[in-house]
Amino acid sequence: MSIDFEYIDRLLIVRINGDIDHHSCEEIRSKIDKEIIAKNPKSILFDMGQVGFMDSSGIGVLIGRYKLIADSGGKAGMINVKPQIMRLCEICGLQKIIKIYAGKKQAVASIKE
Amino acid sequence: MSIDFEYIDRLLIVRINGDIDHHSCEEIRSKIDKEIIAKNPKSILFDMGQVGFMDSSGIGVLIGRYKLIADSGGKAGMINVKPQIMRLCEICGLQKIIKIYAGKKQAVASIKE
Amino acid sequence: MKADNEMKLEFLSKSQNESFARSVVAAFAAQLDPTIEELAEIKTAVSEAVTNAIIHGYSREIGIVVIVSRIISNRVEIEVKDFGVGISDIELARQPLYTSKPELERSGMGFTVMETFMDKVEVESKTGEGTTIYMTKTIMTVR
Amino acid sequence: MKADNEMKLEFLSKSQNESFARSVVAAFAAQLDPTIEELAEIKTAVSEAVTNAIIHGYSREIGIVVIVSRIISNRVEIEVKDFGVGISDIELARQPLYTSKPELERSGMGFTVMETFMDKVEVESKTGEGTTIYMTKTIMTVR
Ligand SMILES: Nc1ncnc2c1ncn2[C@@H]1O[C@H](COP(=O)(O)OP(=O)(O)O)[C@@H](O)[C@H]1O
Ligand SMILES: Nc1ncnc2c1ncn2[C@@H]1O[C@H](COP(=O)(O)OP(=O)(O)O)[C@@H](O)[C@H]1O
Repeated sequence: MSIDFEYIDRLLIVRINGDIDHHSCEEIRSKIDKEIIAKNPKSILFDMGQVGFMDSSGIGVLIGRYKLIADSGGKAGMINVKPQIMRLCEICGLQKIIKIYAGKKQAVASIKE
Repeated sequence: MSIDFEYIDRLLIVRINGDIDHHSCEEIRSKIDKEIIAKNPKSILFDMGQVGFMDSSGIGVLIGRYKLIADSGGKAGMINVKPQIMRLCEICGLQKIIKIYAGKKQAVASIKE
Repeated sequence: MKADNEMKLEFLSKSQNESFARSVVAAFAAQLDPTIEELAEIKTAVSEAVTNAIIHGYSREIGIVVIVSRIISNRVEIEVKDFGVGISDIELARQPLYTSKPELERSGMGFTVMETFMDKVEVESKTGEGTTIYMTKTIMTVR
Repeated sequence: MKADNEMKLEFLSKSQNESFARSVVAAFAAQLDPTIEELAEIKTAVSEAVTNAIIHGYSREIGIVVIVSRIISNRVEIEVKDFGVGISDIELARQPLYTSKPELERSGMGFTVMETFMDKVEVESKTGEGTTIYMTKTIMTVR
């Protein structure tokens, strides 16, 4: 598991590479939180294109990061979500909190507006 | 596991697709033997390009087919052997019986000569 | 009914074994030739049950997690068992969003995910003795 | 010495479980981050031992094959056990090219392959009680 960060102005794009389960969660959480504390982004976009597996532990982590960002008035979104993970998000009602966008352009436009 | 047969004159080229272990051996053996009985090829060339795994059960099957062909004066060869399977063949001394060729052209030329 | 195939896996309740456990069950279930989607559903359900055994069943101590899986015609049965603290109120535990460990950022959706992805989920548990999750899923072979 | 990680797998001696068994051990050993070559060697050795349990240990009947695997620092230990007919002459059995079932087109190279691909191979067997193959391999993490 590895994480890449990219910025478009104050929008933090987080690309997670690898499975998101309870085992990898702690590392994912601490890496993203360190980045948020250091760079103070306004909003956050999760690029899930390199995530092949996720279970409800991942839902917990994503919601946790969303809360951090939302507390200071930011928005959160997801892109490149694979069908299997899409279903998990639906079951858990995640898309009501973290919107799933069709692509990066749409996501950036909508989150930054 | 599936097997494709191709002929260059009386040289039978056998492409095995899938793992060769004790489980798949029986099917591999019976399919090749049926083909040999039906078409009576002179020589045989195993294309191992689609074989990702082989253990010593596979060695037994290859030697068994070799014997069938050699009994009536034919030759046997192998091509597209992956490094891992190459090592197995070395350990078992298989290349002394079934020559491993660098490519199809060389194999066909040498076996048909 | 007699199983066509059966396996039993035991492993330590370490979080690195979560991905190991779900890939073992997926490799076993693969003989039913499931779709990628069905296989992902099985993996996810197993991951939920195994994670629960590790973090809720055993918390900080290391115990043994047992998975038994059976193939009976086109159905796969999966049992995930721990010998940990057990669940005192199973009905409450199964409620969507209920979690006893919100401080760990648990979503409380593990049981709901298992129930959605599998055909049947049964929970047997006794406080202080442990928990067994019993799940089945029929693989739709007609593609 | 205490294992860093440990697992036990039990399955029926059906030939379709050969590929299952070797992929389970490979998935477990993967935590040592072996090279593709090392992983293929482990898979092949496990396949040899499991195949022997199935065809020699149990022949036509269906029994249980047990695999225990442990990770101790950068070494993987693998035990493959059956409760079948056992081996009366272990020294003879380990000879290259020796096979008791030439009619099945066995090559007699199973033990030689295990010995070449693993660092250590020990055989424990008692006629009528079964056989245990104990193998270890150290993973060279320095790439
Ligand atoms: N194996 C188990 N041992 C003890 N308690 C468990 C076990 N599995 C589940 N539980 C209890 O059931 C609750 C709900 O589980 P679940 O729906 O998976 O949500 P989460 O894991 O996110 O808390 C857990 O918070 C825990 O209190
Ligand atoms: N688990 C086992 N139970 C009983 N006999 C065994 C077992 N494993 C190996 N043997 C004996 O040892 C012989 C040599 O084994 P091996 O080198 O793997 O060659 P092969 O499997 O090709 O016969 C076998 O033919 C068999 O007689």
